[in-house]
Amino acid sequence: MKPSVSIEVVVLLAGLLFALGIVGVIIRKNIIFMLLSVEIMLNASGLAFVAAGSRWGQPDGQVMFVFILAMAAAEVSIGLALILQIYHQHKSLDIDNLKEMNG
Amino acid sequence: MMLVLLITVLMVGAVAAVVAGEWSRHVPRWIALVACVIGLMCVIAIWANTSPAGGSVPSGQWLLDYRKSWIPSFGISFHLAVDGLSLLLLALTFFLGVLAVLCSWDEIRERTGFYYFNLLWILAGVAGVFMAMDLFLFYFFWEVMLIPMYFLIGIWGSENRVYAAYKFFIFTQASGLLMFLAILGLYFIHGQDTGIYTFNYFELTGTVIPFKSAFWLMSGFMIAFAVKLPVFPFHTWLPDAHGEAPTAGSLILAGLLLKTGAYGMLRFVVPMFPEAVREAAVPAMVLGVVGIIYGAVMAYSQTDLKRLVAFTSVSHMGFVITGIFALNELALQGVVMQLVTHALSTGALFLMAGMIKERLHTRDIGEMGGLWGPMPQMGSIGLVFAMASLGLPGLGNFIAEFLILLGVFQAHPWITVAAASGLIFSAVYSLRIVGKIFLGPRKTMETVPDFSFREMLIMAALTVSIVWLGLFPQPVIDTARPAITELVRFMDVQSAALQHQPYVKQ
Amino acid sequence: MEIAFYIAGTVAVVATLMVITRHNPVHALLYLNVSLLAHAMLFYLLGASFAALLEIIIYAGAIMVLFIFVVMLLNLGKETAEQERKWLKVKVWVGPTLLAAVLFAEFLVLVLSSGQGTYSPAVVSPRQVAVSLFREYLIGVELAAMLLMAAVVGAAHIGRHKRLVLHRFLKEEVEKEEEKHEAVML
Amino acid sequence: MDKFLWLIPALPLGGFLILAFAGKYISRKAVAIVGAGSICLSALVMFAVGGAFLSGMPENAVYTQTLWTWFEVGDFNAKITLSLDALSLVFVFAITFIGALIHIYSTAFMEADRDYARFFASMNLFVFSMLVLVLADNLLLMYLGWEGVGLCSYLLIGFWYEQPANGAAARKAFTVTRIGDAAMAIGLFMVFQQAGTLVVSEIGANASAIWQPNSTSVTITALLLLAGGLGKSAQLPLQTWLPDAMAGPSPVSALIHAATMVTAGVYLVARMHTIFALSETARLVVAVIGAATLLLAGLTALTQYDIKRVLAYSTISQIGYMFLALGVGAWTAAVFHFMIHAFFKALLFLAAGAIIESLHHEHNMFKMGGLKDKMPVVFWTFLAGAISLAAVPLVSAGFYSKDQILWYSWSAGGGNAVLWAVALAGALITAAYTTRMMILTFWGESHTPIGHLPGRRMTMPLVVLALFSVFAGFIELPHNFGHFTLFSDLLHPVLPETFMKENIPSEWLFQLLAALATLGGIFLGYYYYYQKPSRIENLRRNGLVVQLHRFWFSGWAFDALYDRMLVKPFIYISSINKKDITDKLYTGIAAITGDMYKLLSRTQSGSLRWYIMGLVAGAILILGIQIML
Repeated sequence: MKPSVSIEVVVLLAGLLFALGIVGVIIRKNIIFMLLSVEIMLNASGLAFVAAGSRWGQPDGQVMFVFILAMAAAEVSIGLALILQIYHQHKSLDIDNLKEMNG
Repeated sequence: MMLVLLITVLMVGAVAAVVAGEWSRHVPRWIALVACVIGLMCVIAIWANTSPAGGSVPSGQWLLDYRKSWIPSFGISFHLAVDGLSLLLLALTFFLGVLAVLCSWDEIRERTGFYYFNLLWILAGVAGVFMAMDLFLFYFFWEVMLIPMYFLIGIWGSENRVYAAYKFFIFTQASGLLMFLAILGLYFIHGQDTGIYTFNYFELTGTVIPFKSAFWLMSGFMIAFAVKLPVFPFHTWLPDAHGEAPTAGSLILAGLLLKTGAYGMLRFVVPMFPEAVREAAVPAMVLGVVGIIYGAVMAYSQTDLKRLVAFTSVSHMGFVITGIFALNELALQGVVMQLVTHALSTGALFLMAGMIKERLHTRDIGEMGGLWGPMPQMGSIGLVFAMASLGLPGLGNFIAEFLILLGVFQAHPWITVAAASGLIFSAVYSLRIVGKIFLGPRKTMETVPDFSFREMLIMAALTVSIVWLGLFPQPVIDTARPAITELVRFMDVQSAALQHQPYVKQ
Repeated sequence: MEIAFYIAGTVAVVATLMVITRHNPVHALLYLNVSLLAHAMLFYLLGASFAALLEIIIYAGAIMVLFIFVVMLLNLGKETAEQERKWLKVKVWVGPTLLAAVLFAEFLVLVLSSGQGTYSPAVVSPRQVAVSLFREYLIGVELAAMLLMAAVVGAAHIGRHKRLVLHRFLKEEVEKEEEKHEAVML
Repeated sequence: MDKFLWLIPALPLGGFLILAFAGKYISRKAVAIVGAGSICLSALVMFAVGGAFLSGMPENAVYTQTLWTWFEVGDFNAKITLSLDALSLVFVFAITFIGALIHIYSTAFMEADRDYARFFASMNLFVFSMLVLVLADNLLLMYLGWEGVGLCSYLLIGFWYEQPANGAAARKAFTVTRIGDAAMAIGLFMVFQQAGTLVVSEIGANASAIWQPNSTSVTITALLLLAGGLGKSAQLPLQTWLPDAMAGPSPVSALIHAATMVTAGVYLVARMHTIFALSETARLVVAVIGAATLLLAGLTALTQYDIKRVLAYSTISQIGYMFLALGVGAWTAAVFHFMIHAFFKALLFLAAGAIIESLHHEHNMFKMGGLKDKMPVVFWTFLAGAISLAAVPLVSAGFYSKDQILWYSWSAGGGNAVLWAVALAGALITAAYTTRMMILTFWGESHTPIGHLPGRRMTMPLVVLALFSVFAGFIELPHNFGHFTLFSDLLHPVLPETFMKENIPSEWLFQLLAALATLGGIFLGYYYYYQKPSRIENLRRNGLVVQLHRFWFSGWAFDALYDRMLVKPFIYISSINKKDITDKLYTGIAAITGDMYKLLSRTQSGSLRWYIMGLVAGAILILGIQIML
């Protein structure tokens, strides 16, 4: 009893979510929000993978989603640890305060 | 084995020098001297054994050959061979090597071990370049001589040394890269044609290449050699490198490194791309003539003695490229003579610039003058080499320039006429050197000692050689003859084949 | 059942939109959670029940908890919300939004021009996924394990409280400056 | 005797080597003995070899001796071969004999100089090079001598090197002659290309087979060779170096810049006469250049103050006569005039040197005067030289040689009335400036006190040369009286007979006119400078005369012209380009790279959001491209 949807719609949905994620990363100055937006983008790509997997009836899409998940977990743990340190040192989460790595 | 020995003696000497340098400042120079003298004696022994007078005369062009597989999967072998041309340049290498060690005797006081390591390593690279008969090996040695030279300029040079070292390195490295690409191109074209992938010189010379690719491959080689030589628009690294290098560095740069460019053209460019060379002959000769005149005019305007002499090198090397592309025996013999005599005469002028700098602590000829009074010996020797540089008959350079011009005249009279104006300009700058340094009123009143025994020895060796080459050049000409005639014959065969092609097709 | 799909999709989009526009971090987190649940719904509808489960357990469960911990730890409350309000001005967000819109539009054109028909999503059972994971993608699993390991160690290391974390070069500079300072003082 | 031929140049070379290497360590006396002795010995060998040559003429009238093969490449080979024929014998005689006298003179003249050994070393090297030049059997060896004498001339003009002016004069001499030499080198290439050899005798034997008469190639070859001669012999337009070359010591001026080296051009043209004979144009050019030069230099000599510059311009003028003779085809007359000129001009320079030395290095004739009684030996010998220069009829050697040229310039194959008229005018001018010089120097009041008088070692050569410049003319008497042709008979195996035109007026007429011209010139000098010096003052007030005087005094403004047209532009171009414009190309590339780096490094702002914007923009770009395609 599965819905019959057009693959374009699913992929477009993933694209839309991805675009929103990008907008989030760019417009926010707070690192936590940026990290959240990155999660959105990861999810969006995961959605695209899963959709592709289901389209062809292959498990690869979900496998990729598992990897994305693992990566997201690692990223979040490191990212949050960094956020903690940054907050301790700079007393702020403003990304623009961290422009030290310029050339 | 003799050929391998020539390189190993230098490399072993280099390592020994750097090790000995840990304990003593003076031991490295003795090691370097001994290594160079052994090498020189080996070359003389080879020469004596293979000359018509000395027993075993080899039948063809090649006198000695040594071959051992190196990286067989890519068709790379350790292949050294020597003909008359290589032998002359090898003799020059070790002769100037001895002089370079002698002239650094007291000049270099810091890090002597590493200094002599670099010096010997350069010589090993140059010797390898003159012997390598495998293009990969050739490129290997080509790079071997580059990096120690970079250190030599960059560490022991004068004020602006880092800039000069960078410039030298980038010019030669960039052009060397083009050559490497051309070598690879040749390797693959030959491999696809015949199914044999090899870097062997003798096999690659026979490669049949479509004209268009031949032209590009030739350009790759030519640019590398033209930068080294240097040919007119690529010469700008030379004055900086010469000006800033220590005396021995200038000596080796002028005497040997520039010669590798000419050698490469004679050994690789001409036999591998005969058609393309024929097509490019006139533009190349015009560049040569431009170099002759431009170098001379530039030399006239310089006030830094070493830069001045460097520009005279540009002018003299213009003769070389003009002669190579005349592609006849007279001009090519002239080129060989020019390589040898220019190394001696310009080397001597650089040595003298170094000696004057040790005494007056300046290279600015505006601050010299009237030095004949306190230093008549240096004055006379300086005069001899200034005259050599303007091509006075009786000194070696005259033979060289005369033969080149005579040969070029057979090919393109008008180019000779333009090149002959170089005779006038060379007189102008040479006399300026003599006039500014030795004549005129004294500028400084400090006492300057004349030659020491060691300096006298160096200069006497050079003077005797240049006069000897001027009066009895025949041994040199005879030694180079088989290589040159073979080259000319090869070109003639090629052009004959080209001319007959239409008939064959019909 | 297409309707379920569209509803879930709409919820995901709206919730995401809310995430990126909220001022208060906790609100944003909650919206993100909604969005993730909607994702799980979508996965389920696409026949990927295993993915849907993981989404809920790991993402909405574990990862979001981490976020909340951090937000609580840093005590980000009203002040942050005020700050966010100040930062989030029209001229700040309009440009990036347009850019993203252009990107999306291009994406739209590309996707629509491919012309695929509708289909019925195939069910891919957890078993199939597991077989695939531990056969073909075994190396990927190993790598993922290593990644997670590194992340744990890294997080533990970074998260330690140190007074000043500086690169060793910068450290030297600081020391030099201090020396200079001392010299001046003397 | 031909086995000893090599000794003639080898002795001076040996002298040079000894002085160059051991000059510092031996006494001044030994230096003098080696320096002068080597040339005297060489002269003795020359007399022995020359005597043998004249008494028993070898078959083809030439002694040759091959020493070794210089070099041999392909079909080119050059040997070190000496060959002595009548033409080179005349030159070798002049070089060694006059050279020996000048060396003896110099031992006294240079006595006080610091660099005694260097002087004699250079002089010996010069004699060696000059001998190689004239004895060379091929053009390449001749070129060796040719450049060698140039080098020695450079060294000796700049002998007193501490004055910058001397160095400049030396450099000018070398550079200007080098221009001619470069042309000559091209000439050699042409000769080799067309004849396949550079051996003079082979070229001479085959010339008519190789070249079509009056063809372009033979004319160009001849003119290129001529250019070398013009440079060395200071003929138009390369004459400017010789007056400045007087900066050298007087014996140098006598030997190099009067007697020997400057006549190398005459030797070259005479030696290559087979080529010149084939080209009428080239011969006409030679004659015209000779005529123009003799007139121009004569007029310039008339205005000079410096006694040595007067002599220098008179040298240019006399060599002009020789070129004129060569141009009209009077080969032997040119060589005869060369020999006579070598005697009297060497004499005049040596005497002038003695005067200058005695007057504490005073060169200005207007500050001399009244030396007739104070320096009798110098006066009488100088007078002997002067009458020869002015070609006083019958009693001077100069008359016999110059009269021959005047006559041939009308009547020989290449002669014509214009050339003759110019030569006649030149004779008048020569007489006038010679008289002017004599009167200003020896008559009138004394303006400068005399130092020491010249010693015997200086006067002896003067006397010998004076005897030769009076009596040497008698070995060749005109056809109409005496008809004694010892000299031209000697040369005829080498040089062809002079080809004469038909229907020429009587030779007496020409001799009369020549004598009148000389006497008229002497009278002019006498009238203006002795009898009525006030007339000179009158002339000075005339604007045109002053302008003309200034123009002539500057040597017809050639120096200024060359300076402005060649030297200044060259120096300007080279100085603006001192930093090397092509280097800009590479520093430009380096600078662009640097700028690009700076530009790009600005995008490395550290702002994370900008980086993401960049990413997005990149993605848009790539997708856009995908859509477009």
